[in-house]
Amino acid sequence: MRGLSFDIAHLLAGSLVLVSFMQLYQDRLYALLNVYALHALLLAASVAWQAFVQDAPHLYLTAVIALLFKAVVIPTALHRIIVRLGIHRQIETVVGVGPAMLLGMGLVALSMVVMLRVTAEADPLAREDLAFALSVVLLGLLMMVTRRNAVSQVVGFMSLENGLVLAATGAKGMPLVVEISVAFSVLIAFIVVGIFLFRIRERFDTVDVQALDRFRGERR
Amino acid sequence: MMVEYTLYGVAALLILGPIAVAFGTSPRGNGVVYGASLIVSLTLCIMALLTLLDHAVVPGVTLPLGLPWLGARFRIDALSAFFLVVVNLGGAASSLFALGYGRREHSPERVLPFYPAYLAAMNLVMLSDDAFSFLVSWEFMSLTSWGLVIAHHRDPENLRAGYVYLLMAGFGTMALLLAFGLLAGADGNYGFDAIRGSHPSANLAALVLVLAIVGAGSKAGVVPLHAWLPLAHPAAPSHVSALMSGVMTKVAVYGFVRIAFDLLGSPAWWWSMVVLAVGGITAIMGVLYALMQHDLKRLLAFHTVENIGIIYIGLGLALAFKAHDMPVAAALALTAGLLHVFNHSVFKSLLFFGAGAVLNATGERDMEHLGGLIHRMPQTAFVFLVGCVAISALPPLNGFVSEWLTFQAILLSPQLPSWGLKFLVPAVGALLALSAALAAACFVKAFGVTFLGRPRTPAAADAVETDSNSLAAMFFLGALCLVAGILPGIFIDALAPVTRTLVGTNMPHQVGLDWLTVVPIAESRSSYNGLLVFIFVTMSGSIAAFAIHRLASDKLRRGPAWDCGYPDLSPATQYTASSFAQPIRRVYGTTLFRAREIGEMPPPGATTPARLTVDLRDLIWDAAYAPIGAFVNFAAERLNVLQFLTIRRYLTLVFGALVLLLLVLAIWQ
Amino acid sequence: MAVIRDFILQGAQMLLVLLLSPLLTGFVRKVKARLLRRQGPPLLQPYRDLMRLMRKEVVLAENASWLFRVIPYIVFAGTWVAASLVPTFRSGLLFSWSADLIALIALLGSARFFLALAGLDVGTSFGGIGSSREVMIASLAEPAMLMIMFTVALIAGSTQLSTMATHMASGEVGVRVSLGLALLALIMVAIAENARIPIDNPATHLELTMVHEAMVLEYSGRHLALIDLASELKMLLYVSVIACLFVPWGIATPNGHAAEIAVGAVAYIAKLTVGGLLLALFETSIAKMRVFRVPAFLGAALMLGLLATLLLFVSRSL
Amino acid sequence: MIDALTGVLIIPAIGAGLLAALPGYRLTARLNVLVALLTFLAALSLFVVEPRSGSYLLVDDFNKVFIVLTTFVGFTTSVFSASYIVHEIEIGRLTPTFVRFYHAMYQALMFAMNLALVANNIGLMWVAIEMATLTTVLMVGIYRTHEALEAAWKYFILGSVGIALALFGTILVYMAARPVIGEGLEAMVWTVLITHAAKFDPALLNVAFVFLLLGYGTKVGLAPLHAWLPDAHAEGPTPISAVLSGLLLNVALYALLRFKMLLALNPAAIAPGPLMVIMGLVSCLFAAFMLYRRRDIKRMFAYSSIEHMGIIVFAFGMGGTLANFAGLLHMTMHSLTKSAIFFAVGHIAQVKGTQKIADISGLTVTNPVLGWGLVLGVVAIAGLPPLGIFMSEFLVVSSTFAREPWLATILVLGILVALGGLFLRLNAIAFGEPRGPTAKAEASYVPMFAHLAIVFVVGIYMPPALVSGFQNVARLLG
Repeated sequence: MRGLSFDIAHLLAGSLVLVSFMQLYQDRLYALLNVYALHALLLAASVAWQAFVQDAPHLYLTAVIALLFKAVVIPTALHRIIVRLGIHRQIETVVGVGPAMLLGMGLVALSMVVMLRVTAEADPLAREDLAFALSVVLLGLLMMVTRRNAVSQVVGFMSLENGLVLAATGAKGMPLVVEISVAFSVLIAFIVVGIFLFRIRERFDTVDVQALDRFRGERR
Repeated sequence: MMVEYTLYGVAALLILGPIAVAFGTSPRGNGVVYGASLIVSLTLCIMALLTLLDHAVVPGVTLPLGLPWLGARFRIDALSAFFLVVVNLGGAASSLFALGYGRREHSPERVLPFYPAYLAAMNLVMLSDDAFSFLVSWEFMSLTSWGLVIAHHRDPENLRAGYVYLLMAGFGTMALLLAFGLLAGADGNYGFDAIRGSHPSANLAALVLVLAIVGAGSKAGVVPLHAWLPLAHPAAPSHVSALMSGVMTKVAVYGFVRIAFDLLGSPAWWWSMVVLAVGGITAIMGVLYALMQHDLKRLLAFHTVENIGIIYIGLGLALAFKAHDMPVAAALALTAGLLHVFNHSVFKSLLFFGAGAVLNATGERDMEHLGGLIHRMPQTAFVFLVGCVAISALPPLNGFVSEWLTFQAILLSPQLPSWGLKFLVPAVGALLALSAALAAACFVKAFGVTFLGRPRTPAAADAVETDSNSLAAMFFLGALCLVAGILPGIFIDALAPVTRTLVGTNMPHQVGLDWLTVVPIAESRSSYNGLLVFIFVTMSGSIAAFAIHRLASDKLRRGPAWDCGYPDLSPATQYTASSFAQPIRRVYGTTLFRAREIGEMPPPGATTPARLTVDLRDLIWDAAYAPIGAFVNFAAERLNVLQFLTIRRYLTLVFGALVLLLLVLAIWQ
Repeated sequence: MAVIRDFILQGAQMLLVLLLSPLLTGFVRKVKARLLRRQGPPLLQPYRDLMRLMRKEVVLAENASWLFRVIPYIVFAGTWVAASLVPTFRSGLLFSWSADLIALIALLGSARFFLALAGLDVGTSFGGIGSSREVMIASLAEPAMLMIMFTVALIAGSTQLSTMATHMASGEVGVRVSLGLALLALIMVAIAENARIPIDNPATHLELTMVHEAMVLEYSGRHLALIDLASELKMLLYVSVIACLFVPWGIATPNGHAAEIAVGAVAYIAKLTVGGLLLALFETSIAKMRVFRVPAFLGAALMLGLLATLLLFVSRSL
Repeated sequence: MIDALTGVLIIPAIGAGLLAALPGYRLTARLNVLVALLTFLAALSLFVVEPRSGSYLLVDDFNKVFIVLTTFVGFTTSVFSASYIVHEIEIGRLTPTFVRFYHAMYQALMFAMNLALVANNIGLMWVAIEMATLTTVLMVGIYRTHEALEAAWKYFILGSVGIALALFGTILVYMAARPVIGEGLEAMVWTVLITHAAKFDPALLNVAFVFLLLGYGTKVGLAPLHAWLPDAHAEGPTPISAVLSGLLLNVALYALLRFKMLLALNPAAIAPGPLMVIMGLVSCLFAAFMLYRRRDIKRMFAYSSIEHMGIIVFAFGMGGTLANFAGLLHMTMHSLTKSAIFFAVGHIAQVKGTQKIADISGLTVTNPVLGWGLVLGVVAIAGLPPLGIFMSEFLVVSSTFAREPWLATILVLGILVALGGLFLRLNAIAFGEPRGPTAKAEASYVPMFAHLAIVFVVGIYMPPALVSGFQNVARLLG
């Protein structure tokens, strides 16, 4: 049982990392959002599995939150937005897919190295999970860095949050406060982002962050 | 009790500041503030004098201020007593001067509040007995004087002067801070007594000394840290210029003496090499710079640089003798330096007052626009002349005495064992002699062009004699110059306790030698008697006058000056300051200042005037200061890009930082 | 008793230098004229000039200030006092210790300072030329003089002229390189300070070439007399300084009796004569140099002086 | 029974609710002041009766200092903001609705910061800092100009990334603590963590600290994580700039210090000092150079905040009682001074109708009080005596130079460069020929001069109570 549970958790976490990679090479927003939905789905699954393993019922709640908000609500909403903004066909990457992937590999390796330093008596499950979570976080950050478009940056940010949730659930018996705060923050984040997008919409013709950057505090 | 009383005086001065603010622009503020500060500084001066003269040890005072676990410690020993005398004498004189001068100040609300605080700060530096309160007072002094420098802030030149000044002051303070940091150690024993107790290792002491030279030197105006001085001193109102030049530079000297002679313990022989070299270069560079000026106040400021150099030469010799424990010689050299501190503070204040009086009467600082003032303001001219003679180190006035003592000290130096000094000291002596001669030349120019000849502008033509207060201040200082010149023994004896505390012994007791002669070592060696020389000169002069007037003719007729047959030469044909300096400029300036004379002569028949422009370059500024500014600009320009990045780039920075740190972790262990 | 004698001697010295100085000038002029195969003015001509000037009225430029009228007396007094403090025929005079060599140099310096001011007072360009060149020359001559003083003082272990003289007279000094250098430098300085050829031409009145004469161009009558007398005193002073430092033989010791003093006086006169002769020879044998070659000349003097001192400093430790 | 501790939290919370509900900006402004005052009093009462700290809330000498400072500056700022906001409405830059929102957010921010300070639970603390960020984001964007929105957006993105990193670090700390302490709430409680810190897994702690340093360091505004700070200061309403510089940075710093203490207790873990020292130096130097090219007066002082945060972090990084003491002192003095400066700057910008340095000149002539106030503030912030920052800089530099000469030299370099930059601009602003509108300001000078007075007094005389308190904390920080 132990071994199996471990393998499944491992599998789920690993596939989460994989999906993060998939995100990295989506250059169309539509596809990106879909992949993100998948990402959230996997997250929900792994959280649920953790709930089952640690038989911590409150984690199921987290799983549901993840499922509903991240896998369903947010992607659809973002779909709407990008359609309305008419940028759903936009192709935008700063760093080419190849280099991005290479960087991603490097990051995963790095997170492994860093995490496997952890002494073993912190139980292996947590250790593996943490390694994966860290790489998910880093990949999310990498994505934010390599994308030019506000929506995809938000997506990157949220996949980063997924990494956090993964880590949090991996941490055995972590009080509920964390998950709630995560969900809470993500919610707030999303609302604020929404507000901003609309505000920005009112003023600029695009949500391209560069357009924002054109209005610097100190133009010559 | 002395310390307490002095602190009360300082407190009174500090309170005067807010009162001055309350007065604002009202004319009464002038009288009140300057009157009060005159009284206070006079009292402080007298008290300090008493402390200096009865060699009693005054108990220190610790107030619950400053660093909480240390408190603000105040103490007066012979050294600080002497400098307190200098400071408060200058303070009293300039307050008296300002009683008249300040009335014509057009923005008193920018001068009055800072002035007493400035005096108080200088007193506090002398009093403070721990590193923290020393530095606080030191920097407070710079701050208040900065406020005074930019009092006339509408002139961008003054603002720039203030800016440079404040930066240099901050630099100096930081240097001193590091020095004290080294002395105090990691656990921060900032009390001077604790510092005296801790005997730093040789390297540490060397580093501290260098920092002290840099820190105190940047305030004293030691070349090449002098750049701010000729900018800031003239910018301030004249009585403040007098204080800055005559007194504040002495405070800096005090800081150096305190560290090098007192806190650091026994010196290494090569320290004196550094100090001597610095002093010699400063002296000669200062006077050469001064010769190139035609702004009266700036010329005086550069002479301050020169005299600081002379003082440092004295101090350097004292260090050398102390290091090879020759206490008698050390006492002589130190006395020479300190006596020059006093003398310079007197005649430099006097000269700045004179410049201020001229400035008030004509609204001009540029000598090229002055001339013939001796007719319009005879008394100012006379007392200014006294100052000129004194600063040119001519007998029988006081400037000569201290330089004479310095020469005597140099003549003792062959007994020094170390080779470096054997070569350095004569060279420094030559520099000293050279700078003395050049100083005389420079003041012939300053006095001659400003006060003699014919007025070059209407402003100069209808100047009026300055007010009685200013004259009183100037005549007081002039008299002091004479007294210190003809009765130097008294002053030398007054310095005895200082030298005894710093180098262990003092010069032979002077007062009571027959005819009040000054005898540094032994009469067979050398002696000087200002009094007799003065009497001889006056006597023989008056005898000659009397004899001639009585026996030969005393008839006198006024006639036009000899004009080579060209009638009525315009005042423009007189020698100007720059043309007067031309021979010297050709001799020294061509290499040191890249001096070039560009003369454009119009073709025959053209009506355009011929003109000759002199182009000088301050190599020190070009070499030391300009590059720093350029670098800061460059760095600022380059880094400024970071203000204009896109969010994504900023995120990249964060990301980079994260990855970097993780890598560090991965590699660490 | 002794004090009175000292007073008398001191007074005698003061009068002596005062009376001798025009004679020296006259002597030099005479010799120069002779060397040029001219008759030349009589020896006593300088006295006559002085007398005449004294009796004439003073013509003062309109805007000459009070300073202008005081200066001649200051200059004269300063130079006279300086001259009378140099041991001439007897060392250790009553007031010789009241000013040492440095003070003497400084006294001459103050005389020059005021003279240069006088040049600027009237506000004509000649005065300006004169004083600006004068201070330029002085700015090199004075340090050179001080360096020489260093050298001798270090050898004699004192800056007191009479002590120096006695020490030099005592044979223990011997011949030193640095002394030779110092002597050379001192002669150069003396020539410059006294405005002799090749630095300046005391006889000329062509404005552009003259230095000293240009400064005093505005003076007349008794003022001019005093200034001329002062410059003659100055020349005498330099000759006697050279004499008492480098050929101190014959100078009477402080406690010497009358005969010794007489010898000293004779020796002094002899020295003056020789000095005058040499000066005249030198002046006739060389031409005046351009003003801006002077710095090189005096710079050389300064360097010689410094070299002498350095040599001394080093040799001290050997 | 409601004790001071809960008071510090509840009063602003209720205040926020009320202010959100009530109309009428003049009234609400006054109410805002009142609430802030009450909070401050509650905080003061912490000294009188020390409430015992539970597993969620905690009061010790360390955070008492911060709480009192925060509530005090919060109070004075609310006074300033009252006069400021009125002017903003009169010139129509803000509408009453937005002002209502603004006041509500102001108190929410106060609540969040106080919560962050008193939280005994690292999760709770994180949540609180979170909230503080979001409220400030909303307030920065309140003017809805291009620049304001850009600033807020930048702040939001960078801020939330920082938040995320901090959370990850928090989780890691929990993971490290769990094997020792056991599962559940206990493993996130400060007081418990501190006692067991020595036995935690060092590798986990290291990773955790890296994330916390970057996460909370973003809030502190350390270079190169500072990017949000200048624009947020420049574009938001000036009271918020004051609060940001004066308080929020400190709160983030507080969190960082807590974790530093944790790490310092674990011998096997990486030493947090060097990391902090390096980041501090980098920030100090960088910000100092950035001062030279500034055209916007508020942005300039924002950069000076970065510089001082650098110095403070440097001091704490150096560690040792003296340096820690200096760091605490410097932090307090900086909050007071900088907020005072922002008060002055706010009024100046209102009088002159611009924030562009180029358009402001000769202020001491046209508005002497404001002008000299600014001069005094800059003198203080530049670290000139006899004001408080000189003392702290003196202690930092002199105590460091004996240990690490090179570091101290670099720091001195930064301070000097900053001095140059500040006074270069001050000369242009305060002196010279006056330019632009010369209307008198209807300003409330009280807060500004109150702050400056405190800074001045502390620079000369530190009350023993303050000293002992600081020294205790300095010892705590090790």
